[in-house]
Amino acid sequence: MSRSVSDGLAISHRPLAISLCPETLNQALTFPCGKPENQGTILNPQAISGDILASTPATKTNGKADSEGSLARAHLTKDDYLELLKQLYLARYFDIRLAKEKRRGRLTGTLYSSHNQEAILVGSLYGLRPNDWISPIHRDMPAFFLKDIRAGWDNNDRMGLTIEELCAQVWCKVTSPSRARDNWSHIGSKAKHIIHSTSMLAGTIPAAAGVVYADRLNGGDAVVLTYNGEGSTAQGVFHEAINFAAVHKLPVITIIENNHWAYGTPNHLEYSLPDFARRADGYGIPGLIADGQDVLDVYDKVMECVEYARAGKGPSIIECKTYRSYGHGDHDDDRAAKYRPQEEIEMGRSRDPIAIMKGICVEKGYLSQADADKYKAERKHATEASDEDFPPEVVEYVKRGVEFAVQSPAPEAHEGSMWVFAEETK
Amino acid sequence: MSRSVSDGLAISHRPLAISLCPETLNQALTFPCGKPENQGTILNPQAISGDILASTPATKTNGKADSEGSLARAHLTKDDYLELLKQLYLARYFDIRLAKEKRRGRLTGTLYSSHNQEAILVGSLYGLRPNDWISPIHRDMPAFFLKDIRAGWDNNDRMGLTIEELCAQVWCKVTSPSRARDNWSHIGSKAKHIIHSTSMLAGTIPAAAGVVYADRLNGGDAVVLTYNGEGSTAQGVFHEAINFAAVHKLPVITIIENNHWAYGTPNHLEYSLPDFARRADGYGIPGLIADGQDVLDVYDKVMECVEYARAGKGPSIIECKTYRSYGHGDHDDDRAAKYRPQEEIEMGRSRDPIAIMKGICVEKGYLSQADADKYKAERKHATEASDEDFPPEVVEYVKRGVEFAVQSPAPEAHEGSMWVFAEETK
Amino acid sequence: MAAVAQPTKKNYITALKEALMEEMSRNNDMVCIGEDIGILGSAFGTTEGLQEKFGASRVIDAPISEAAIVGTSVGMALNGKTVMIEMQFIDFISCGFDQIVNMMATYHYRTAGDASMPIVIRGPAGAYSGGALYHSQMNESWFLNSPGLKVVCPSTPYDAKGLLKAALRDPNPVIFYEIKNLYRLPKIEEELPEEDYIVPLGEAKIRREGKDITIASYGQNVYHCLDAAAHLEKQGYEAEVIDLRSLNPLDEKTLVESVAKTNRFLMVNEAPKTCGFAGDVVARMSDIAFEYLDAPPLRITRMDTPVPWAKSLETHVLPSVKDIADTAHKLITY
Amino acid sequence: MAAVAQPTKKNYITALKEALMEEMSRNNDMVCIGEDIGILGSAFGTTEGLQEKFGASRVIDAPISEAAIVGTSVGMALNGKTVMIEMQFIDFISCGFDQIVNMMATYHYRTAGDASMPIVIRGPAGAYSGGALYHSQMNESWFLNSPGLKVVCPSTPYDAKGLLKAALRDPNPVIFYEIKNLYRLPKIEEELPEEDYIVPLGEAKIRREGKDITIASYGQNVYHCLDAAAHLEKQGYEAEVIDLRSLNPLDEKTLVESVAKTNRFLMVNEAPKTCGFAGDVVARMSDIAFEYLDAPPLRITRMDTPVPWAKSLETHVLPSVKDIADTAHKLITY
Ligand SMILES: Cc1ncc(C[n+]2csc(CCOP(=O)(O)OP(=O)(O)O)c2C)c(N)n1
Ligand SMILES: Cc1ncc(C[n+]2csc(CCOP(=O)(O)OP(=O)(O)O)c2C)c(N)n1
Ligand SMILES: [Mg+2]
Ligand SMILES: [Mg+2]
Repeated sequence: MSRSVSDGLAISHRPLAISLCPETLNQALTFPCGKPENQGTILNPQAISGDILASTPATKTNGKADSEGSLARAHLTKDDYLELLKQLYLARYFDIRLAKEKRRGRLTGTLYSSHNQEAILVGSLYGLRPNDWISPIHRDMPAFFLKDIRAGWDNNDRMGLTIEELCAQVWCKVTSPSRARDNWSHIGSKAKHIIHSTSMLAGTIPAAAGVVYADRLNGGDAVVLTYNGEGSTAQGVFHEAINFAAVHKLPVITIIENNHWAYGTPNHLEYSLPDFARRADGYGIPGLIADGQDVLDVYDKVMECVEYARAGKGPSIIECKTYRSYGHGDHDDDRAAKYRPQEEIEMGRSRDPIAIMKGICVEKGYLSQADADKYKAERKHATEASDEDFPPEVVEYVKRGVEFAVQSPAPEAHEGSMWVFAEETK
Repeated sequence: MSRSVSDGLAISHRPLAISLCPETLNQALTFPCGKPENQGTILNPQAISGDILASTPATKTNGKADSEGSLARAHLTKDDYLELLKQLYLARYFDIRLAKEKRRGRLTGTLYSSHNQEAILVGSLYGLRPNDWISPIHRDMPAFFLKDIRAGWDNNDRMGLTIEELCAQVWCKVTSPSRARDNWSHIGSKAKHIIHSTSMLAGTIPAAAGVVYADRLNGGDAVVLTYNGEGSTAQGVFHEAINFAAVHKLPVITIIENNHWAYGTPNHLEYSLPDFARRADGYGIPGLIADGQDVLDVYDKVMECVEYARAGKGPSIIECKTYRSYGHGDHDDDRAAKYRPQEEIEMGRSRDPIAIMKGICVEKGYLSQADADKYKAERKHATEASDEDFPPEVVEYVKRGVEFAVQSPAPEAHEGSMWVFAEETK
Repeated sequence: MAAVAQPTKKNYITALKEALMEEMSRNNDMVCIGEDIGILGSAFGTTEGLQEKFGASRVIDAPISEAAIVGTSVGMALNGKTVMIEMQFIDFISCGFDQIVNMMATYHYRTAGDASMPIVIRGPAGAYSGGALYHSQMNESWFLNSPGLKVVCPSTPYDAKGLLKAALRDPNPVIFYEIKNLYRLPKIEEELPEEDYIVPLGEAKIRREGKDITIASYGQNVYHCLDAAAHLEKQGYEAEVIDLRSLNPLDEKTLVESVAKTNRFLMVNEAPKTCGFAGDVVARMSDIAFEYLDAPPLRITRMDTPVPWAKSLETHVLPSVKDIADTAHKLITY
Repeated sequence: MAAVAQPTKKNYITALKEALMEEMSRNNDMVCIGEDIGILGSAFGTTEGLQEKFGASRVIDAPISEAAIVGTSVGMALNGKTVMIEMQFIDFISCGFDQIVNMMATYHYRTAGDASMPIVIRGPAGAYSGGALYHSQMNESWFLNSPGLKVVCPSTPYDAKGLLKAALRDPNPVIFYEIKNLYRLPKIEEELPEEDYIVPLGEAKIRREGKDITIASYGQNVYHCLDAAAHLEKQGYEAEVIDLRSLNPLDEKTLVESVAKTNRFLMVNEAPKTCGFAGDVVARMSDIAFEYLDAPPLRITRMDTPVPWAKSLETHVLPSVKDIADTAHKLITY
């Protein structure tokens, strides 16, 4: 046992420098929309606090790049690297496929695209144990089938939803986990440890705290990962839940997907500091920043927090810096191209998570340059990308889900009044 | 103009060391109830985070006592010192008088005693301008008449409630500002810039942000002081309001009266850190700690934050460490003597604000020892203290209020259905 | 000769205490959470002794965070627990409102039965005691209009215990209104069965039989109705007084049977009039008992005002025995 | 010859936009606050151009904090401002619930008139459009049961503009339900007066005259009622359709006069049945129009369920034209 009790105590209630963030990364993480000199359509600069210029450091850093050996990724094999890359393709392809289907009028409801944000989902889920819990929200659709996908893409008993279930949900079919009662991301599974969200932002973080509280009562050591947009951190219930988790040292890891826009509202109108990880400081819990475009950085940071949480040290917050590629939802695509400056959008999309992971794999010698050039999904808009830009197994996998969904029936009308109440008595 | 713009920027978004807290003070501020080795009736030590032992420093300190010259108190005269002392007596006498009346069955409703916490109210209000706003809550009854009392104890036009109005309110009479419609501290005045609270804890902080937002729109420079118990900082609306104020750099000063108990719940079950001032860190605003027993320390800290706020630099939080003398309300007095260890109670009451201020006045030569010994209200329980323990003008002042209240009529029944809606149209 | 144990009468709050104690013993997966319910044993003492017996991890002193209290309970329920939530006063339930109506109430529905929510939210409620706006509320209508919630309000010690136990065994979320004015009211003390019992949700109770008018109510207003009935008796009329006990599910059968007999209906509660439950029951009677009615089905409620503090004001806006007796008389002689 | 300006018909959302633009111009002390109402101009475009014209300090892009949005508005109102709050969808109003019902609604009452609260909370509402549980709500009953709030729901462009302007000039807080399904519905477009006008709160509007039954409703259900009336006409019956427009204050006079003529009453809305406003109006009619009624006053509402997503399910739980026509027929032939 290498950790002593005093180790734990020493790091337990200040924002921790348990991860490093090289200087270069800091720059990569900064998008212009948080800055007053580049405000999109913001009309009243006075409303913007002048001192956003004086940015806090992303995380405390010791000033030199960390050696790989101390990072969680050190335990990953070549196969893991290639699997992570493939999952990035999978998440991307799923999103693009939905965008196409939506454009063809085959889907009802709104697509909140996860395009360009996939590394956060793939990287955060990769190291979880099957019985860990997750709580995805509107922009995290791929999370539902990525959970525990290491147990086998085709293993329907794994602790995640199947691609069929997920497609059935999007296609509004009775074969979906919600039996088409609630839409898109408002699904989950009690058995598979996925919390069912509502629309109310940040509304599932208390439930996340509750599931692990119950688990601890039962002697378990599961952790829970909750996903939230940066804008959602302004909700009162965010505060109440994290405070509760901090008081009880619950293993709740809150991932803030900072894509720099909350619908039409930029960072500086949601929060007074440039780094949403600093929310952690008010609770005396670790607040880390990850490069949301780099699946390995996300993986490292999440695994550090998972280890910390599983050891009983309590909750943490990880801000993953990223950028929303398109509109808030697909209905907002056209407007979003106007309320956000074009250079910003280009900069935000420039560090494509697939490209970055490809580069790392090539550099490591895990992938030949020729193989890397084979599937060119990166930086392609849904209208530009074709099936050929993706590994065939990825296309096949999603296709299977879509076919299942298309063939599934819609729910029968009478189900509308069912399940208001549970019937059995405990 | 002695401050430069860069001054402002440099101190604007980290917890500031704009005030000093001598080491000795730090100790004085620490009550045992926050500590696991001294938990009152807490039954399950595991629920308590072990690392509360490793307390964060109260505020950053440079290790030596500050020279008076840089503090706001430097501008106070002998008369101010003596007036502050007299106001401490006044606040104390008012509370004791109510306790006696309540015990005699003359009052309806609950007395949330401010005994031992008066320095927070007196010290925070002393330097305000008449048109500044305040938002007192249940334990802050004296704040209503202490506001702008510098404009003359007998000046009924000052920007504060009169002692008559306040007594009428407590006695549930139609002459009170609420016309006896809502109880005890749930009063205020639009004209006198006092926000009317509800019972819902932390529920007026957003309104506080709103009044100063409106004031700024009108070109004003008023600030607002909100009072909150430390337990109330766990409310979601606390977070939403402070976040909003921080984003818009509103002059909202939030005073946390940390009396170490929220009804029957001690600090460590409400918050994961020992110092509630650290809540500020999550918003990138100054979080100060004041000795809530020392009226001058409270005055200094509040005036620093007032200056900061008036300069447009934004909100701040001041935690005033104090201790609740009695039960949560008078109905809880007996139980509170059981769920809180006796040594803790004694320690909590040992630094009486009247005694401390008397000592300072004597030391400064503003008060002779003989005069100081004349009125011995300090550390006396309501049942022990008599009118002779207070300066006669204080007793007279409250008496006037009580007489007015006693002679005032109760409201007529038909008023019960009035004022649900406002009639005039704008 | 051995001393024979004197049967003891118990008050309403003792009945609630027993229910909590027994259910916590019976169900190891039950957790209690709320403000000041552990160390203090609750503002009114309802949870006294629970933390001592079951530990601080099963009897949680929560931060002052009603939304988190409800939300964490949802999570615990999702992971197999039964949860009792105490609101220190039912008035503060508004601070956890979204989590109740949108997260908890709908969970079973939107997951097509994947997850049920065995959660009881209970708390002291009701006016007539000088509690003013924020310590007097009866806000059950908000929850009755939010599908997925059961709502219960006992008026006697026997029902308090039996309904609370039933609620804690129900797989659905239940909002449980305790009438703080009844907690220690001596006149309603009664003996409670030694053995385990429940009062099933959805069964009304006829508190007094009569043939001239049906007066339905719940909570402390039941006693106002009984007093009005006594008054009517002096005038020669027999009022039937029905204590609904459970608002959702509602025992329509007992109501209709009574109205079939009395041909008059009056519903009394202390909540604000507009969109309150009294109006709802009146509308139901229009629908299901119109043919029996020889007079309009009416309601007596609080005026559409908050509950003010001063006694004179409070009395003015709340239903009184006289209001009930007068209106009942009007209906009987319609 | 000079070209004569073609009178233009305007849709419901344009009417709302004009109301906001005109009131902001008219009242320098008016402030707008909400999520994404500035830079974006609101999710549905309702506030487009407002921030450009009046600046970011009067048109505030708030953080995602409904409670703070309501609470800061209360503070602004206390300090002399008139505030328009947009809820992105009316469903999210639950997150600011306590501030609405306990802080804002009661302010005038508990201060005995010291402070009035000229605040309008408006937002897109209503079902029938596949919005599922959290983008379909009609939750007006919560607020109608919370004294101190006015509640309004227009069904035409003319009323949308006139009621919004009246609401923004009212010294009381108003919850303003906009029916998002009507925002851009071509068939209801109409010309709007050039000059300033308001539609006073508390006046119902007879949308169709008839002598056989009174059908009252509001919002998009008004059109369902009109369709049902057209259907009944083919059967030889004339239904009178009343659009309440304002729920509190309610125009009881128009209702009673109509029922005095038709002797039948049916109330329709899409909110959940129990404790919904339909039941309340039914109960009122029992009270104030019983003598005129030759059949039970009835209601048609959503079932007591959330609004589900799939069209088949949604249709099942919501009132349909057929439901209305059938029940009306039953009542007429009672
Ligand atoms: C409580 C609540 N208020 C408002 C909304 C409407 N809304 C949906 S998404 C959104 C923006 C969310 O921004 P962010 O949290 O940054 O997540 P992102 O969409 O950028 O991933 C808003 C305001 C909501 N769903 N819930
Ligand atoms: C939203 C809300 N929840 C619960 C309560 C009940 N309550 C009244 S005072 C109190 C304790 C407050 O503690 P603290 O904030 O520390 O203030 P103190 O009374 O110690 O001054 C509680 C829980 C309330 N008034 N409002
Ligand atoms: Mg975002
Ligand atoms: Mg306290």
